[in-house]
Amino acid sequence: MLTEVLQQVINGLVMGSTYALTAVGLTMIFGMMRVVNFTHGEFYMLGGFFAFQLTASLHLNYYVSVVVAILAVMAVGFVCERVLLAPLRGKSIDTTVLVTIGLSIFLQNLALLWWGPTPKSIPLPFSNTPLQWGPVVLTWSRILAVSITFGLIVLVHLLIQKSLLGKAMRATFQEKDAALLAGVDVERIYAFTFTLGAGLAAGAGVLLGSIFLIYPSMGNIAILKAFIVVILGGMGNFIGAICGGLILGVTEGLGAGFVSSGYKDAIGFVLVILILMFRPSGLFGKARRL
Amino acid sequence: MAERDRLGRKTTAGGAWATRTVFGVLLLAAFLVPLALRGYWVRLLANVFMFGILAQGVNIIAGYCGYLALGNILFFGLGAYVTAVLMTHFGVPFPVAFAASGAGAVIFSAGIGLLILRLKGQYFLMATLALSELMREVISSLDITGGGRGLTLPMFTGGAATVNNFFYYLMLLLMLACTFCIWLIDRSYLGLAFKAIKFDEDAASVMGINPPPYKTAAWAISSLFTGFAGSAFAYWMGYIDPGVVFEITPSIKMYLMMVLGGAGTVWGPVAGALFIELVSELAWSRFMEYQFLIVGSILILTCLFTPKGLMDLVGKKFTWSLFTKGIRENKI
Amino acid sequence: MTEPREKLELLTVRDLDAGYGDAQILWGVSLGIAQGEIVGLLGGNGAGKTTLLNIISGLNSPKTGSIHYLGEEITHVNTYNRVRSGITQIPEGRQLFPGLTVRQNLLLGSFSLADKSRVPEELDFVFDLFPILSERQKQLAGTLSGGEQQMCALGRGLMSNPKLILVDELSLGLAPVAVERIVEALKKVYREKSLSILVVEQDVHLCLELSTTAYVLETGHIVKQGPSEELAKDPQIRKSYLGI
Amino acid sequence: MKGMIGIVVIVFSLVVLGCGSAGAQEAIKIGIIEPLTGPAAYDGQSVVEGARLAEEEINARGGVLGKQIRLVVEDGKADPAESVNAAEKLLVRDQVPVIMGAWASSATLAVMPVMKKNATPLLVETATSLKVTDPPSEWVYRICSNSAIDGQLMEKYLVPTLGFKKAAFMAANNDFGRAVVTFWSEAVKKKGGTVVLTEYHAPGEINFAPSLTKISTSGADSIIITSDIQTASNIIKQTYEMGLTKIKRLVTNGIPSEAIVKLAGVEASEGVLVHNYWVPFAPPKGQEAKNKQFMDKYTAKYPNKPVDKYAAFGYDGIRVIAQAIVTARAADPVKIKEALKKTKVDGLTGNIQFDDKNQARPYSSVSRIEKGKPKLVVRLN
Repeated sequence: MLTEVLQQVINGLVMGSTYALTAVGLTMIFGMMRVVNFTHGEFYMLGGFFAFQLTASLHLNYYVSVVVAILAVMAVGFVCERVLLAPLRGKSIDTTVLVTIGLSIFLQNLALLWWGPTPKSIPLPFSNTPLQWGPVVLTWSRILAVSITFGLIVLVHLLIQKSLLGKAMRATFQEKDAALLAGVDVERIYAFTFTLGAGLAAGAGVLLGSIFLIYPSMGNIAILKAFIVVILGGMGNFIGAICGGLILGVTEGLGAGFVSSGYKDAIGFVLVILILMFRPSGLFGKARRL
Repeated sequence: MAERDRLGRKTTAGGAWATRTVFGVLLLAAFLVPLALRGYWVRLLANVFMFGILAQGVNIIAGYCGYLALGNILFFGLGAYVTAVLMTHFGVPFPVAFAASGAGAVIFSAGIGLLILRLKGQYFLMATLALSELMREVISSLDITGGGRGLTLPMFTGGAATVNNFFYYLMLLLMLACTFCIWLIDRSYLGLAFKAIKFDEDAASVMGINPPPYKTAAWAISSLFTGFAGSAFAYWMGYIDPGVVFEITPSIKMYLMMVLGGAGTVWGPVAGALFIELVSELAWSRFMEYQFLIVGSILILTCLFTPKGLMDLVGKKFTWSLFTKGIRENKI
Repeated sequence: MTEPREKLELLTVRDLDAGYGDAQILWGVSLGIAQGEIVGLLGGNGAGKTTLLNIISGLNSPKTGSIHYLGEEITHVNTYNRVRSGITQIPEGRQLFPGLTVRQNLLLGSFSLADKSRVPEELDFVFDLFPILSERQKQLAGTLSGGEQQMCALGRGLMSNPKLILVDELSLGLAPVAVERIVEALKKVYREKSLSILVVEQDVHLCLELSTTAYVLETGHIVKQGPSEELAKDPQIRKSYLGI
Repeated sequence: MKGMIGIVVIVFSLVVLGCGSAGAQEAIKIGIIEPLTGPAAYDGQSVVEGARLAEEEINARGGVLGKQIRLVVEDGKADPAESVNAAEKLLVRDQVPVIMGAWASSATLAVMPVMKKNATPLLVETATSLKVTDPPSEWVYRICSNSAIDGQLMEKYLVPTLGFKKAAFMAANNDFGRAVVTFWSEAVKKKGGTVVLTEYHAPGEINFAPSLTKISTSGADSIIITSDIQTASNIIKQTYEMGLTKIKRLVTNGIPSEAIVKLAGVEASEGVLVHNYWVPFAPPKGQEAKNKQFMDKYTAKYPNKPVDKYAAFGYDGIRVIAQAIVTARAADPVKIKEALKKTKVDGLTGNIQFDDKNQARPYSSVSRIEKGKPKLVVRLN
């Protein structure tokens, strides 16, 4: 019983950390730009497919592929932001939402045409035999995913906290007009934020794609989870997204293990509705009026 | 002789005679279609009308009130399941189940609406999305709904033509009822209140409007028609499962129709539904694989360039400034 | 409870404290508006004028203190119910519904009227007051000029047949001619409709000219109050506000 | 308003134009409804490709009743509403005397009433739901298997031969998954085995660690996996990663072994049992030559695509229909329906002849994946 709990918690933490990675990008874009980005799932999917293309077809080194795939998706994100979102800056939120939905449909079906509906698997450079530590089983790909996830999160955190660009980002987040007056090029900050967010989604896509499989509609479930995490942690809350991801991962694991796997996905949605109704700023945010 | 409605507007404009005639002819044509055309086309049009109802449903809550209820498909699924459960497990006749579906959708939306309609913008959108996913999960796991197995409804008695005609007229009448309802709202203080809420809730309350009941009313009306459509759909298809009636694609499609036809207008969403469904059927059947690419592109282009709907472009010269104007005036 | 007064008190504000989060904006503010009186509220930027106005109209809520209207406490009454009982705010920066037509904006003003049969009458009154609005009825409010927007906002406020109108920064960003035009209209309304008006204004000349009683608000405190004529002579006010 | 009416007029006239475009054709038309777009498109296309091979072959031999046959393919998207639309289109616009389809069970169930009302037969090629032939409809014939038949066939092998004494199920939460659980559970229980655990998953689920952890502590000696290709492969991959390789793993309902090996990896798929319908390496006895011919032709025509059971069922389906048209001596729906009852075809997917519920009994087998290659373990009939 105890080993089962332990194993379920570990399973949950592995899943949860990738949820967190996807959600961090989403929450950043939301907090900074007030854009609910439905394309996030497609950036996640593209990350997986680019990595697949690089490793399986071009036989590039796996780790190099991961980096190149992330950069490539960042480029896609940058173009999307400049062409589609920049003109709508300051316009109705509803419009931007619909545009990102349109873009998501577009990219998903483009991937379907390009790569076809059959799932793909990314060739890994190491053997994925289970590693047994006492009662707990893990694999190298999962350990790698968790470490890269936390590496990326720490990197982004440092970027935001320490760098000049990060300071400009925080200033824009807190008070856009003041930042403008202080000489911050807000447009550039927006473009950078969106690009970075896309890159984080792609990172999650590559890592989860290495554990599971890659297919054009893989972003659908990823974005639902990311939305749940973002709401749990509070929209725009960086630390909240990380904690929210881990919490969702673990509750799902334990819920599926000890309640019923039929209601596994329902747990997240119930949490979302409760949080939105009673604590709309998220579990970790200060209560504020929306 | 010009009459005036409650808001003091003229109900008949001077040059509206021709418009009225064309409109009457179209309506008459719509009623006569089943006499002239056979199964497939009648079915296709019935499907168009169904999407017309769904688009009008989001029009009330999103187009008029400005609340992006992205998970509105929830009421479609709910209506479908209320009908299916009542008809299969309790042997209830269709008309009763149909009424119950509408009532169920309204009760659910009003109850949940009081709780979540205080959320604004993207928060509300997330809540409706989460609700529709939650409903799908719950229905997939309940025994009475057959779980993921789905339900097979009692068959409609009668030949192929009778079935098609029945659902054609049912959907047509529902769509007309829904549009009539919106027409009434559009010319009343209720519609004015909805529009005021859409632009600014604080400003609306300075006008003496208490937003929550109005928003709840809007969502209830929206869910009523969406629920009816779901009920009719279930009986029409004869078999439903959670994947079919809670799918997200129609949810997005109905937004596309509303935006394309003109959000917050009386006939816009219906025109949008006609346009999207018929054009996709007639022109895109050759480019089957590309059809969702096209749907996505149209959604993006509409939002960017003609946020007030396609009608806004009719009769205007296509110039670049018109497009940039679209971006400037964006508000759906 | 209320101490006897010469004039019938319409609105009484007592000991209001208010603020956002840790920042306190109003400190123990009290003021009174009698029936048929124009009261002026003076103060510089950030003095807390708009906050006070929003508390009276119900858009913001105070931390402590009370508001009485027609002898009843309304401190916790919702904005829309205050509108129904006759308190109408003409918000700063006009705040029309830019996507609705002038006519629709005006009609929204009559939303709180229980008896909608009076609407045409009220509409005619507003059109009489501002004939330009009648010409522009079908135009979107967002396309009006600043002065016209202010007229529309004022007209919209009048549509609810109010007992008390709260006018926030009437002259802000308007040409002097337009201000004059609107002030004239306001005076006319005051004469014909016998209502009370609270004018919040940065333009001290205008404020003191229009009002009978005035209050001076500085960093959240009422620092002076009295008949407008007297305040206009007050040397301190002349110095700090009128620049004399 | 005027503009809107303009658009409505245009659209209506398009409708009218569209109606009049159906012309007369010499060939005998056979309608096909398959998912050509969406997640099931790959499999749907396989069916169509198999069907096209049969079409070519039959036409090369001179067609049927002296006429060529022509397949009219419509996209049903594996969606009930779309499939019904496709059926209506085929019946009304093309006036086809018989249809093959509609791939998914939900789509097929939705199409069935339409077929009945238009008095036209439907040949079901891949939909496995029990409801398709139970209660039977005189207009619906099925050449693929269903879970009741599979369960019955597996009874002899599951516990006695394969040793599934304490079985756990991991199944998709849909009609198909639940039906397999019902009938295969019976098969286990009838031979003295027990079902330790049943875990349903939502379509599209990717993370099975919670369910597998539960199974590993439940004492199950075997897992029976019922889902689509990617989900089943994912589960296999994760059983390996969780160190559950000592537990016997069986994948039901003809998921191709090559796909499992490719997606889950050679290591993870070692020892996995696969329940097959048509497979390239083990055709029914007596069909070896025919099978090779079919495989060669298919590979020549579609070089980049491995042959799968869907192609085989598509191929057999058209052969059955052609045979029935010959027996009926006319391309008439009612006559074809009657003829189908008597039709016998030695197909790649088994000896096809319909029982009193219009259900054929296709051939099936169990194989084991060893070093990435499937090895036949047992033929089931």
